[in-house]
Amino acid sequence: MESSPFMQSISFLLLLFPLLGFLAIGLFQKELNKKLSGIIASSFVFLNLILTFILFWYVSSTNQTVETNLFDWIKFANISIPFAITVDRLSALMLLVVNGVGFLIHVYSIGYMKNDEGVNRFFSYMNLFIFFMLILVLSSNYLMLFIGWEGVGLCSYLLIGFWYKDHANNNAAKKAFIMNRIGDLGFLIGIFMMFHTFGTLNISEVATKASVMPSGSTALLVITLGLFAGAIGKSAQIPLFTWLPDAMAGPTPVSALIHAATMVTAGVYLVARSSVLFMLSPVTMNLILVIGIFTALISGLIAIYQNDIKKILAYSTVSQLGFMFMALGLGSFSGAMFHLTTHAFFKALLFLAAGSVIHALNQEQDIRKMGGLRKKIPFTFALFAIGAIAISGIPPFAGFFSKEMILSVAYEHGMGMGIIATFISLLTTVYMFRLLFVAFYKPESDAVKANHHIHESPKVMLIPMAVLALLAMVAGFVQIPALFSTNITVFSTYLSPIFFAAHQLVPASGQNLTVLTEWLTLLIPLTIIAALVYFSYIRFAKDRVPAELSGIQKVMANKFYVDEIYDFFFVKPTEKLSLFLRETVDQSIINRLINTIGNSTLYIGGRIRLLQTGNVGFYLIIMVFSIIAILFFNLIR
Amino acid sequence: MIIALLLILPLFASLFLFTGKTGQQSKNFALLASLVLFAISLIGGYELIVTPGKALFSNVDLESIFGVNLMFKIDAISIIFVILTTLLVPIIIASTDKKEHRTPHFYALIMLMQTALIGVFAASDMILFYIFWELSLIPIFFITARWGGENARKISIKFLIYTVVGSFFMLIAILYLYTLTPTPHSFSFDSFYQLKLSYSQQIPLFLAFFLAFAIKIPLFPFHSWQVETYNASPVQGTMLLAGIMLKMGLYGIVRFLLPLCTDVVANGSLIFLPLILFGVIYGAVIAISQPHLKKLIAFASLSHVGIIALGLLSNSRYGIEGGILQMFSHGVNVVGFFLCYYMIVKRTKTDKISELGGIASMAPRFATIFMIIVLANVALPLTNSFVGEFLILLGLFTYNKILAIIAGLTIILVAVYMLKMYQKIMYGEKKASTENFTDLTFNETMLFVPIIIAIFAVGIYPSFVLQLLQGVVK
Amino acid sequence: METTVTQLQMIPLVYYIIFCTALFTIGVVGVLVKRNALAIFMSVELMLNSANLLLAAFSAYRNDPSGQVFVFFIMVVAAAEIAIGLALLVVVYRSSRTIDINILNRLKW
Amino acid sequence: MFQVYLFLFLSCVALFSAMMVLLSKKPIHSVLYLTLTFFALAGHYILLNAQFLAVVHVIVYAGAIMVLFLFTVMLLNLNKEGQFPKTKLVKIIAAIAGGLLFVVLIGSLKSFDLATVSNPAVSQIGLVKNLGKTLFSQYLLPFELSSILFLSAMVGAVMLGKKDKE
Repeated sequence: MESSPFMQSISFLLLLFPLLGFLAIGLFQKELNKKLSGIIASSFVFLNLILTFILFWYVSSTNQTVETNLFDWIKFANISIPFAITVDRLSALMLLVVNGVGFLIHVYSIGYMKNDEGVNRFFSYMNLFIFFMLILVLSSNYLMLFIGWEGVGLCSYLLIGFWYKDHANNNAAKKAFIMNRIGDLGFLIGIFMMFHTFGTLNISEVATKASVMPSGSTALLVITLGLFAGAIGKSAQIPLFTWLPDAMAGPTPVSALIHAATMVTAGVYLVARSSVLFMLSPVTMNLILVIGIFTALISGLIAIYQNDIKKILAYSTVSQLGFMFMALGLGSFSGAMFHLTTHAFFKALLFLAAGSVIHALNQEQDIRKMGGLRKKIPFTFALFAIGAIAISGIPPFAGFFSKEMILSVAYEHGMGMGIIATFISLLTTVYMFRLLFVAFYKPESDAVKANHHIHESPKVMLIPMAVLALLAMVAGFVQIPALFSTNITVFSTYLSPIFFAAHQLVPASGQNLTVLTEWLTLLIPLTIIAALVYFSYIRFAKDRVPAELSGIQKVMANKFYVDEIYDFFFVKPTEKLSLFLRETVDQSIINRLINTIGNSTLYIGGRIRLLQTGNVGFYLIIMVFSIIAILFFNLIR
Repeated sequence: MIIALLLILPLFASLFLFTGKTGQQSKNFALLASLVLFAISLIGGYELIVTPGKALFSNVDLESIFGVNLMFKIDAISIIFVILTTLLVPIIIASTDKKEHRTPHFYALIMLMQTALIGVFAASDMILFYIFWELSLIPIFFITARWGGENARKISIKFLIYTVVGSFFMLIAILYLYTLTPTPHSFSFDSFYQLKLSYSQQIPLFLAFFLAFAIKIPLFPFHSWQVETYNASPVQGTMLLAGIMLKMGLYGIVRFLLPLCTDVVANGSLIFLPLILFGVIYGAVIAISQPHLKKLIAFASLSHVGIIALGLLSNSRYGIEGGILQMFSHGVNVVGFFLCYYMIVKRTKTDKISELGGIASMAPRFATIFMIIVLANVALPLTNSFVGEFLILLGLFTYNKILAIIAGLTIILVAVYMLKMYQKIMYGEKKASTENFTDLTFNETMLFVPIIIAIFAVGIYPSFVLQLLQGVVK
Repeated sequence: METTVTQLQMIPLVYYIIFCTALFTIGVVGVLVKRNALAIFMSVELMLNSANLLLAAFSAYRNDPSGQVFVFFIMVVAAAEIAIGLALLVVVYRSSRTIDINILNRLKW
Repeated sequence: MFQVYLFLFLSCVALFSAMMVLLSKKPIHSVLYLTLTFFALAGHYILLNAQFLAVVHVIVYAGAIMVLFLFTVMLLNLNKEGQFPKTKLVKIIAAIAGGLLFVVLIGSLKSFDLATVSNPAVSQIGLVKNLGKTLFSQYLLPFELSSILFLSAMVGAVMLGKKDKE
C-alpha cells in the first residue's frame, strides 16, 4: 500500500522535532536562557501535536496506514531490520495521547520547574522522552519498538534521578531501570523466538504469519510470554511493580507524563499491538488476566494505607494498569485502549493537581500534614476533585465509560469475573476519596496553619490542568455503553480494523446478559460508590486521631513487604555472591592457583639448581654418560 | 602499498622517537604519525567498501634469501581491526597529560605496539602472524613495567609469562599445521584453509589454539593476569591492552578456530560455551561489588569479551558477524571508559568508588559524556554495542535457547553494576576528594569526540560494517 | 711414495675407525679422570687428533679433498684454542693458585 | 703387507703413549708422551699420503702446542707428584664410561656400510699441490677468516696473560 509522500514526511517530522528539541536544549544547556528552554521544548511538542492531528485525521478518514522506511538499520544475509515507521489507527491514537498529554505537561512544567537550576536539562530529557516514546509507538518492527522501549526506560531513569544529589532518588531511578531491564530480557527473548519462528520482525508480517499457526503452539507461547514479561516490567505489574511507587522521587510532571500517562501504558500498547499473537496463546492470555487482577487488587489495597500523596497516585496507577491488563486478558483490546486513553487524561490531571498542591506547600507530600486546602487553593481542589470523580468511575465522567466497557466484558465472561472486576474498580473510590477528604476537607493541620505562603499555582500550570479536566469530563462520550445507546461506539469502531484479525481468530465467547442483569451490574456498584464516598467523608474529613493499624492493615501499609522480600531473596544474595566470587573464588582460588604454578616453578628451579655443583668433573661424567645414552638409543633403535 | 605504509610508517616513527629529546615534541610527532595512519587505514577501508569482497595484498617475496615469503592481506575483517587500532592509538597518545612527563620512549613504544598490532591483523602468513603476536608483548611489557603503579614489575612479568605460555601452545598448533600442509610446506593462511582436517586432527588443534586465545582474550578461568595488569599498567597501557590487544585473541578465533576447526566448534560447543558463559556471568557478578573503578572496568571487560567469544563460537552467522561488530564496539567503549577513569583519577588521585561522589553537579559535560559511555556499555539501543549484543544473543539463541537466556542475564547485571558505579561516582553530595573537580577542558573533550561519534555511528547505522563483512564471513 | 699409496688398499678403513675410536676413548677417559686442568687439555687434544685422523682417512679413501682441508682448519682452530686456553689457565692460576678443577667450582648454582 | 704392519706399529705406539699420558704421575711426562703420540699420528698421515697434513701436524702440534704446554707446566710449577689426588670411585666410573663409549661407538658401525666408500688406488689429494688448489679456490674465504681468528686469539692471549698494573 503506497502511502502519500506528504504523510510520510509528516510522520518523519514527528520524530525529528523532539530530537531537535533534545539536541538544541541538551547541547546548549549552559548557554540557553532558563526561561527559553521550556518554551522551545513545548513548542516542538506543540508542532508535533499539530502534525498528529493531521495524521489522525488522515488515518481515521481514509483507513490507510502511513509507512515510511527511513534507512536499513541491520541488514545482512537474511536478516533485515529497517528503521521504518508505521502510522495506523492504533499508533495514531497513541500519538494523540503522547503528544496531547505531553504538550500539556510540558506547558505545566514551565511553571512547575521555573525555579529549578537544572531546568534546561529537564526539558531536554523531556523532549528525549517524547522522541523515544514516539519511536516506540510508531515503529513498524519489534526491534525498533525495543529501541523506543529501552529509550523511554532511559529517560525514565534520568528523570526519576533528576535531583541526583539525593541518593534516595538515584536508588529509585536505578531500581526502575534494572526492573525494566529484567522485563526487557523477556522482551528480547520474545524477539529472538519471533525471529527464529517467523524470520522477520515486522509487526504486520509477524501477525500475518502467526495467524495461520495453530492456537497454543509452543513458539507462540514463548513469544507472548517474552513480550508479556517486557510489558510486566514496563507497566509495573506483579512481580515487577515496586519500581513505580519509588519512581515518584522524580519531579511531579515526570510522574504525570511518564509514570502515569504514557510510558507505563506501553505494556498495554505492546499487547494490543500483538493482539494476534496473544489471541493465539490462551495460556498467556490467562496469565495476563491473573496477573492483571492480582496487581490491581494488591496495589489498590496498598494505596488505601499510603500517606504520601504521590505514592497513593502511583499505586493507583499500578492498580489501573492491572485493570487494563485484566481487560486485555479478557480479550477486550479496545476496552483496554479506551481505559488507557481516559486514564491518561485523568491520571495526568491528578498528578498535575497533586504537583500543584506540592508546589503550594513547598514540597510537602504527606497528606497527614495537609488538610483544609479546599479553601486555600480552590482551583486546584476543583481540578483534583474532577480527576478523583473521573477515576472512580462516577458518571458522566470519562472513567465511568471506560470502566463500564471493561466491566461489561467481564460480566460477559462470567459473573464471578464481573464481581472481581467491580470490586477492583470500587477500591479506586476508597483510596481516591480518602485522599481527597484528608488533603482538602480535613481541618487544617498544624503544618498548614504554620505555613503562610500557601498560594494558588500560576496560570501556566492551571490552564493545562483545566484542559485535562475538560478531557477527563467529556472524553468518555465517544463510547457509550450499549445499554443507553447502541449507536455511539466511536472508539471501538475506530480501532476495529486493528483488532479485526485478532477477534477473527477467536470468536467472541461468553453469554449475552439480560438487560436486567446489565442494569443491576451498573446500578449496584454506583450505589456502593455513593455509599463509599459518604463513608469516606465521615471517616476522613473529620479531624480524628488515626486509629492503630491492625495486623493486616499494617501489612498493606508496608506494601506487603514486597521490597523487603526482593531484597532478601535477590539483592542480598547477589551481593553476597559477588563478594564471595571476588574474595574467595577469584582471589583465593583462581589467582592463588596461578600464582602457585608460578611459585612452584620457581621452587623447583631452586631445587634443581643445586644439581649444578660447580664440580667440572661431575658435569663431564654426566655429559659422557648422556652421550653414551644417546648413542645407545640410536644403536638399539 | 597501503599495507606497506601501515606497517613501515609506525615502525619508522617508533625508531625515530627512540632518539627523541623532549616528551612534548615526541607526543606531537607520534600523534601526527598516528593520525596519518588513521587516514591511510580509512583509505584502505574505502577501497574495500567500494568493491565488496576485495582484499588488499602485499607480498614481499624473500623466498630466495630467507626462505620466507612475507605475505600480508587485509580483507574486510582485518580492516575493521586495523581501523580500530589506528582510531584508538591517536586517542591514547593524545590522552597523556603534560604533568606526567612521559619520555619519548613512551611514545616510541606505543608506536611500536601499533606496528605489531597492525602486523597481526594484516599478516597472511602464520610465521608473520606469530612474530607480530609476540612482538606486541614487548612494548606493552615495558610500558607496564616502567610507567606502571605499585608492583608493576612483578605483575608485568607475570603477564608476560602467562601470555607467552599461551602463545607457546599456538606455536605448537602452527607447527602441527605446517607439517600437515602438502609439500612444499607452507605457512600461508590459504594453504591452511585448504586443508581438510579430520576430526581427530582438529581436536588437539582446537585445544591448543583455544588455550592460546583464551589466555589472550582472556576467558575465565585464565583471566587472573588481566585484572592485575590493568590495575598496574599506566592508563595508556591499559587502553592498549583492553582496547586493542585483547582483540587479537578474538581475531585469532575468527581467523583460525572457525575456519580450521569447524567440526569441533560445531560439535563441541556445548562443552565450552557453558564455561565461557560462566565466565561472563562471573565477571559481571564480581563487578557488582568491586570497590575500585579500574578493577570494575576490568571485570566488566572480562564479561563483555566473554559474550563476544560466545557469539563467535555460536555456529551462527548472526553470532559471528555480531561478534566482530561487537569487538569493534567494545574496543571503542572500553577505551572511552578508561578515558573517563583517567579524567577522574587525574583530578582526584583515587579510584576508590566509595571516595568519589557528586561529580555530576560540578562537571556536567563530563557527566554527560560519561553517561553516554556507560550507556554504550549497558548496550542501550542506538549505541554501538546494542547491535552487536543483539546479534550475538540472536545467534546464540538459534544455537541453544537455554544458553542464550542465561547469557541474557548479563544485560540485567551490566545495568546493575554500571548504574551503581555511575551513581556512586557522579551523583550524591560532594566528597573530600571531589571537592575541586573541574569540568573537562576543551582538549580533553576533543578526546571523547571520536569515541562518541563511533558509538553513535555504529549504533545507528551498523549496516555499514555488517555489509562489509558479508562477503567474508563464511 | 708410489708404493706406499698402492699398498694403502691393504689397510681396511675399519682399522682406522677402530684405532681412532680407541684413541678418542682414551681422551674421554683422560678428561674424566684427570683433575689437573692442563691434563684435561691434553686429553682434549687427543680427542681432536683422533677425529682429525679419521677425517683425513675418509678423505683419502673417498678421494675428496674437503676432509683434509677441514683437518687443516681444525688444527688452526685447535692452535688458537690452546693459546687462549692456556692463557686462561695462567690467569686462573694467578688468581686462585690452583688449576684443580674440583677446587674451581665457583660456577655452581 | 708392510703397510699393514707399519699401521699396526704406529697405532700401538700411539695408543701406548696416549695411555701413558694418562697414567704418568708427572705432568711433564704426560706432555712428552703426548708429543710421542703426535709423532705417531704424523706417521699415520704419511701413510695416508696426506703429506701436507703430516707436515702441518708436526709443526703445529709437536712444535707449537707442545712447547706451550711445556712452558705452562714450567711456569706454573706443576711438576710435583700427588698434587691432584683422585679417588678410586672416579677412576672406576671413568673406566666404565670409557669402555661403554668404545663399545657404543664401535657398535654404531653396525648400520654403516663401508663398502660404499670407494678405495682409490692412488689418492693424490693429500699432496701439497692438490690441497693447495682446493684451499685457495674453494675454501679461500674460510682460510682468510681463519687468519683473523688467529689474530684475535693472539690478541686475546696477550690480553689475558698481561698482568694487571696496579
